[in-house]
Amino acid sequence: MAVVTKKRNLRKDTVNEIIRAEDKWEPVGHTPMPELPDLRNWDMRLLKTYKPFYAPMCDLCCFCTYGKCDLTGDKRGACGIDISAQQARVVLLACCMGTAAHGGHARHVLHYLIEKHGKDYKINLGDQILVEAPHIRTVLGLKPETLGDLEKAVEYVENQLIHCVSALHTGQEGSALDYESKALHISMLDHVALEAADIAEIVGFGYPTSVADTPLVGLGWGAVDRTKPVILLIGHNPVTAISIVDYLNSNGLQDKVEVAGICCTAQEVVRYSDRAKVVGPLSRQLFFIRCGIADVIVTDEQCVRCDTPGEAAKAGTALIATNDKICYGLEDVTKKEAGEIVKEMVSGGKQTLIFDPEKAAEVAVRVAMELAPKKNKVLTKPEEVPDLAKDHKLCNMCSQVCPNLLPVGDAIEAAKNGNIQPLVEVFNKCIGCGKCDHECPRHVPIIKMMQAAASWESWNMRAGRGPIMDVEIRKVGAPIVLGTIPGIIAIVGCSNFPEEIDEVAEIAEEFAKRKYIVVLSGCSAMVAGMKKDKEGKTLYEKYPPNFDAGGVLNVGSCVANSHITGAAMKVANIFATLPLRGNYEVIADYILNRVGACGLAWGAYSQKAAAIATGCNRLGIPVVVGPHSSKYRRLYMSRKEEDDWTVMDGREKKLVDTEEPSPEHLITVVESKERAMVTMAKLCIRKNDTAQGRQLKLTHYIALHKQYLGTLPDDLHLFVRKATDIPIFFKKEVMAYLEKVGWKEKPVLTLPTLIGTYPSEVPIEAVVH
Amino acid sequence: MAVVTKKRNLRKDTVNEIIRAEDKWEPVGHTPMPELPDLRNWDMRLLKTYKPFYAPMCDLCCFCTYGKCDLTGDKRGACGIDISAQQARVVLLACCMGTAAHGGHARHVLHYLIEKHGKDYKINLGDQILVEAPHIRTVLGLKPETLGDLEKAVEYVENQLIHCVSALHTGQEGSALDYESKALHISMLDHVALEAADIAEIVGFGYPTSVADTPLVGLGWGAVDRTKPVILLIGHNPVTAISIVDYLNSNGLQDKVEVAGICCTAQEVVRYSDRAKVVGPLSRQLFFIRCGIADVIVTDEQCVRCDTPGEAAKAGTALIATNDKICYGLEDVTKKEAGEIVKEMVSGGKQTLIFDPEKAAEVAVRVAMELAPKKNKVLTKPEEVPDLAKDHKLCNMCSQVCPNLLPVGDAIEAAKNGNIQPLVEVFNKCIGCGKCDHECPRHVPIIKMMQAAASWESWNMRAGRGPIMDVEIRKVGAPIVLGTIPGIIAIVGCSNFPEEIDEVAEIAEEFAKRKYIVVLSGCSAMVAGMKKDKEGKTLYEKYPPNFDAGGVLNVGSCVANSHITGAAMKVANIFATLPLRGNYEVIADYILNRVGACGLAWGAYSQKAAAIATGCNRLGIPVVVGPHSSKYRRLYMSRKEEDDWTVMDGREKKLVDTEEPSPEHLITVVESKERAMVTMAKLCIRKNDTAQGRQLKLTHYIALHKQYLGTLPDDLHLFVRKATDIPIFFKKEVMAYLEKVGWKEKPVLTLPTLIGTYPSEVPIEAVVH
Amino acid sequence: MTTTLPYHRVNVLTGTKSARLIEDASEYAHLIKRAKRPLLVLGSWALTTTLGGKLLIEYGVDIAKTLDIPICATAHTKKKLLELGVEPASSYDIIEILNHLKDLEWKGVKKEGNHDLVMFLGFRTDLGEQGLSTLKHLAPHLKTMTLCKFYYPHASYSLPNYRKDEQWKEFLDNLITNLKSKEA
Amino acid sequence: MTTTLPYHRVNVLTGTKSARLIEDASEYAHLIKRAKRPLLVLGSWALTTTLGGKLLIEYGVDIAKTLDIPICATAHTKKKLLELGVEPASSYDIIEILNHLKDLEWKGVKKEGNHDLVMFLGFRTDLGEQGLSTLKHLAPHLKTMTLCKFYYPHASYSLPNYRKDEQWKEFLDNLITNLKSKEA
Repeated sequence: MAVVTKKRNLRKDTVNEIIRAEDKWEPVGHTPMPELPDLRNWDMRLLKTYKPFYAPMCDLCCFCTYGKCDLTGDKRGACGIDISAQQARVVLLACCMGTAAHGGHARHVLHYLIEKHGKDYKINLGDQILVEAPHIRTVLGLKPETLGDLEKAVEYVENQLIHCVSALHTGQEGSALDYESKALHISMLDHVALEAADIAEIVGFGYPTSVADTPLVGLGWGAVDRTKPVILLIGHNPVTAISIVDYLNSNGLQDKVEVAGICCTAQEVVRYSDRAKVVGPLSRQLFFIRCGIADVIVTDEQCVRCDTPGEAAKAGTALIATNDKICYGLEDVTKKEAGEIVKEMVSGGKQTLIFDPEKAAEVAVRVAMELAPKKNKVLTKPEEVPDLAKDHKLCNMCSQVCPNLLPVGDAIEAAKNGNIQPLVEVFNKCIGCGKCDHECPRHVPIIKMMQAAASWESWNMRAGRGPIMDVEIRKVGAPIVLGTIPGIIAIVGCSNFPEEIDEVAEIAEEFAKRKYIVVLSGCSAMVAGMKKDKEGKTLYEKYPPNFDAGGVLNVGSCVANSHITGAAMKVANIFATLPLRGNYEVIADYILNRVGACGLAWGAYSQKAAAIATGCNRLGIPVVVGPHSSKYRRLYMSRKEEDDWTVMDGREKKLVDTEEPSPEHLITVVESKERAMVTMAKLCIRKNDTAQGRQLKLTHYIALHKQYLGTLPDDLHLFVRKATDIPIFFKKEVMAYLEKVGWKEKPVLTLPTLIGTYPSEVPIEAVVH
Repeated sequence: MAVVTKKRNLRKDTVNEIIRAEDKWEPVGHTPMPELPDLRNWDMRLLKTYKPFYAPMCDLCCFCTYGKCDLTGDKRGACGIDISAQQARVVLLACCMGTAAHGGHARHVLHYLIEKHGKDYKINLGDQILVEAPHIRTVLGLKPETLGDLEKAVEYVENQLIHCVSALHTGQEGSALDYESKALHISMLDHVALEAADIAEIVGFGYPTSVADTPLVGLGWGAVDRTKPVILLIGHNPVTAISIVDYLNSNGLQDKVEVAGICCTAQEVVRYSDRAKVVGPLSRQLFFIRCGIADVIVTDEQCVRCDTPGEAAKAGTALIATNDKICYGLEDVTKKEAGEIVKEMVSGGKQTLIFDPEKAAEVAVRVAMELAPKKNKVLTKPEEVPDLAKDHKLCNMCSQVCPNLLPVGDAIEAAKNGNIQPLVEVFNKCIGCGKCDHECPRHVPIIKMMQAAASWESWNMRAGRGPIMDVEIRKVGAPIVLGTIPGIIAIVGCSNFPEEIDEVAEIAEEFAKRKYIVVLSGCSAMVAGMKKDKEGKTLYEKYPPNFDAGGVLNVGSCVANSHITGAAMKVANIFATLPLRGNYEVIADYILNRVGACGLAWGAYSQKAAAIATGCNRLGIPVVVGPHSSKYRRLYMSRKEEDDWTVMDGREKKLVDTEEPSPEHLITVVESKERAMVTMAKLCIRKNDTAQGRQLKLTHYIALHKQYLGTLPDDLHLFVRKATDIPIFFKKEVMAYLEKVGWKEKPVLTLPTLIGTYPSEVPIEAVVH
Repeated sequence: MTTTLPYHRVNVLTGTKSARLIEDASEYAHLIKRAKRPLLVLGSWALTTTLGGKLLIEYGVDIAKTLDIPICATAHTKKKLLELGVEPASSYDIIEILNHLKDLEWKGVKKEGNHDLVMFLGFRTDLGEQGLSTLKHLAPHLKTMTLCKFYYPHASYSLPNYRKDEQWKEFLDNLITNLKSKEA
Repeated sequence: MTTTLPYHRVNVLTGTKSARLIEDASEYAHLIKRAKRPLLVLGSWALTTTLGGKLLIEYGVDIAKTLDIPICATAHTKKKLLELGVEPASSYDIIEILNHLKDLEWKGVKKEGNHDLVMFLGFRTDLGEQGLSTLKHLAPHLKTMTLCKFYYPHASYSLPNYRKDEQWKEFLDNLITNLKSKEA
């Protein structure tokens, strides 16, 4: 053991120094700053029940110059890899890209803010948030007190990333399960990066925190006042966006220039200024650019269309790139004087790259104000549509290239004949890629026609509020763990939706009505606001913004997703008083067995979404994704009848076969919103539910199942432990059903845990609080 | 400029602290520890002359859930990306994987050695090497004095990697050129990682250094004494290999157990013990495992077949995995007692995962000694071949799946009929994937048959010697820069060769005979030793091991490639007395214009090779690659007649159109070894050559061209500046040729440089020494 | 070997193994009759697609009835089936049924053993292709067959890309007739 | 649309755009005659491949001679051509000629303008496919044609995978005859 002892010692020293082990806020758990091998056994335990399910997108591998290699049947690549390991490898690649995107974002923001405020700038999230960083506390074992501490967390993510990217190289990992373990590891760290980024922004920019009722902000392309100069922000990193708001305020221009955002930069900027507008999600990016409403486009990073320079030029909109991730081959004019740049952009139509946020801000505003008066911002009117479609012949190339399989051709055909309704329906399901338009052999301007099909009304969204408050956790902790709040429903991710964009609002409302806690973020939080009831109210107006039964809240941009997973960790810590510090296995095990939370990423498209979801999974939070997500190639699924559902009873210290598949899956694709709602209700069931809580959860599961599938669930008997679990409301028919299927009472359990069912240094005692 | 100033200041502070700016060994240049934007203008200048050439492997993109997207014609993906940017993106991915593999390796080795020797353990490469780390000096601006300093270099690589991996995410960079700039950036850092790893191993393990005539070691599968217990090391990371040698020595077993390696771990272990054997390159991995000669296989990381567990089991060979990159889903037994593990492996045939090198070493030796006596190591005899082939029918599936397009089926047909010669020829071109064998519907054991076709004689290789000595640089600096040593030929990379394996030895000897300096590494250094002349001598016996005209030397494993590029940097520093410190542009510009070096990666297959080559390119060193490398998808090529070859005359400070395409390409694929030799001779030409030097270089270019293409080069006139450049030997025909094509004298030039031809903070003065 | 391009370009095959394209209903019928334990999996598009005035799911029901083929009702198709008076043998969602099918040892929806032929009707083509990919790669013990009007490269047997719904309807009608007829 | 699998599996097409497979020598001849500035590119396998007792490069020479088609001699083929009494118009290596061809403005090997039809003979199929991919994607202004005995998906026009050399020889002989004949 020589070296291992040495190793542990050396690592211990380094780690202890980084996490200030001598601070005694909590004892240091078994895995502070874990490396790849440290949580591998936890992963293998999860993967024993929730086996990887692979759906290859490609039969081949083309990573090295031996390829292409055919991996069908029992074939292996030239390096010896098989189809399953190759899928797991591609998933690891996606999770590495996602984590790197968030980590790079965190690095950039921290770098900027530390220049502004210094390394020692204190982290203060307000008097309602004392557990400021559950991920950093749990994973690193560090209680971050300053911006400098957040930087330590990002450094650790960088250090782990190099090993995971290395594992992607040809001739490395040969086991699909070990690739999954690496994906789970780097994705756990993705949430660390998310948390570091969002906390840095809150304290560094002074976003509202420790409040629930953040302002309602204007939402929708119709909300943008195009009579003013319009600056359009696209991306995720708010550094330049904030500078633009500051420049407008300090020059008294806040009412003269419209600032609007697409994607997460919009989420960010409205937390800083409720004057700013949210145009909409990623799927409206090309549509809005082509509307020509923006005078200047300012890009930062992530989820920005690669053809923005060309599209901006065609729309007569100026372009400023501001981030090293997206340079578009433009000249770096950072060192030039603002006035000179403005001149080149206004007269010469030059597109520029400016790394200095303050300078980019000044240039953006001045260019917008100079260009706006000259710009014609007339939109397509419905009556113009037939003429725009006049060259159309029904070749259906547009339909064939649509990534959402929409009948675009038929819609254009109808529009040509004066019926715009089918085009309205297509627009509502459109994910915004523009392929139909580009592919049309007769150059029918399909995206332009959609201006007439789109609704130009204005909606609203509650500005992101950041972390859940400790007091809220204290209030809902018991009901959640006992099950009397039926669950936390987290609706997150991008806008690659399978059907109508307002399905998200429908799903959110269904659960809000049923008194689940509904938490949203990113593009999903936007589209949830894009639906009004008959009184003209959006979800954000109808439901309270509290983290409580029946609340509907927006935590913020995708980096704010860390606060959703963080809330689950805070339940374990604040309610169950389990220490977080370096205590990942215990916290994840607690969440898996006792916190009825379920994520939904209905339109997930990106590698970031893959990392976020996989990070949720390692933490024991199940996720439901839409049909497009089958292209992520991997799910974690159990088989409820066949699998072994034995857990350890933490108090009795004995193994108990619960016969109960809860939660049934860690991540699964569902086909329709109806099935999604039924599945999510089921995935909120936990072994720890009290009889009262289980009754409540089953009531919703049964009600939704009957509503959408027409009958009692055919797996209902698996979730009834004792007669006392049976919902009063459905008692009669449930009893009848149980009798029919020969249901028997299930073993009792005082404290369900996986600790003790796999090799781990964590003693069973650790889960008993 | 507010923030930029702030930024520069903050960065400056951090950087100055890391590189100890106060140490005055050299002035700090303009780009210490550069970030993505800092060398972007240098890249754009290179890419203006050496434009990216793309050869897509796939018409599609399948990275996100919008896909698959068709990128043919002028189509763009759902994110707006086009085919060129997508290729550049895939190249960046490869370079990130390669850099991560080397960086992760460096991290692991440093971690181990710092545990052993401490952070402050001094770097001492012997009295002949004072410029110990040209890459770290040049790129970071740090003069590394301890293992801890090397760790700083790796930390910086990790920090930059996250941004480059982030740029791979969907909706990031939209410009192919900017993707290339990022690939060049991370690949420059690849050489930093390589250097950190190899220096750490030299000082940490006490490899020979500051010597040229390192021992000749046994090479070839025939060199392995199979009458002894055999431990086979596969991979690149020597930590466990060294422990095995130590264990054998300290237990007096050094003569009783055979230690043999495949791929770079072999290169490493023979630097530590000349008793160890080099089995051969990557392409012999499966062949040798199936021979069943090894009693125990110990895997570490990189270029290890993913099917090793299955193949080892079939061969009756025990397996120990030792690195977190490759865990094979095996049980982590690191904490068990060695004896217990040995028992499980010997009796139970269990394959294990042991992260503790000393324990893995003890287990490997004990298991090998217990298993060897029971193991039958009989090889296939030629006379058995027809019978092994008896089920063969000529369906040619084997030929169709061969990644090297070999006529395997015909060879088996012949072998079945008693003629083994065609199989001998196939084996000599075989790249070792085993697909033919696996694909055969009649299960003809093709790889096993090759045991009878393979030569079992024993060759030798000179053990890797690490960095080139300063005194050698001092001696050859002038001749290289003046051109009187015609060039440095670096033959590196993997064994995915297009034709016979001994082409590498042929090429190496051609240049050695012509008094070029021939430097080798990795698998190429091995195969260079796999050929004997009529006296039975290998290249390493025939040519001196000095870094001098006509020398043939092996620097070591792939991480030792940093010493080849480092030698070019040392020419600039030691001979031309240019400061290295934070002075990347000046050093790269010097090498591009004055150091006649050319790399050859004839069998490059991996992402590491992509990073190494791209790192050479940013440093101004051209690289020639074999046909398989067209699958890397991107080359950097000029067009000699069309492009502008204007440079700055550093002394005269005026632009001069040299009309001379030197070097013509930065990286290009050639089709045959003949063309490779002609191209390499041409790519050694530099603008700085003296008349005498140019005569010499042209002599070889002309001679090789006549020898292999039959005539004078048809671009000869482009490389003759004055009549004095014309080789005496070919004077008459060259004069006639020049007259025919209407050649005119070219402008004179005193000091060629690109500085001053593109936006840079570096003043022209900086290139004048 | 040649392969056909799927109607929806996102589903283009990247590989060497693609579905046998069959246009002859009697051949399909023969393959189904030959199967020991066929299964029909119905997806949500069977609820929204109409063909010749009928809902697609009704064709599914008619096909199932001919040989008493068990139905797996995915998404929310079960409700409609019950309205049509059909009790599906199971109501897993699509990924769940695939997850069972890929296990050779699974007992099948009727607990009589895993299925040897799985027919799909009414799925998004992209989700369908991904699901068929799972079975193509990881369920060598069974064959897959698609009944929708598009070519599915990952299936074992697929219909062509029908330009007209009429062609598709004609095929399904013929298939039903053939399945009803006694001779194999 | 359907596509054919190349003989060497490493070259399997992953995409939607593949070569028109042509087996009729007269059709090939017609395409070549129609071309304004054809170019024949010869690779190193033309030196090592024998067909009907002749070196493959000799077929190349015969084809070039029919219509005085300029030859680009890649790798080390120039030496052999000279031995055969043929002076190639240029001797770029394969990637270099491709790098010129993809520039619409390039003046061609005869300085008369870029070529509109580029024929390839005697290349490794993997290198050939990669090179054809470059032209398919980045040189929309020209067509590519392969003369080797394998199907090249990335080409504009390709021969099939010939099972027997005789079939290939017959095609090449017919092609030469057709090229010699006067009518277009």
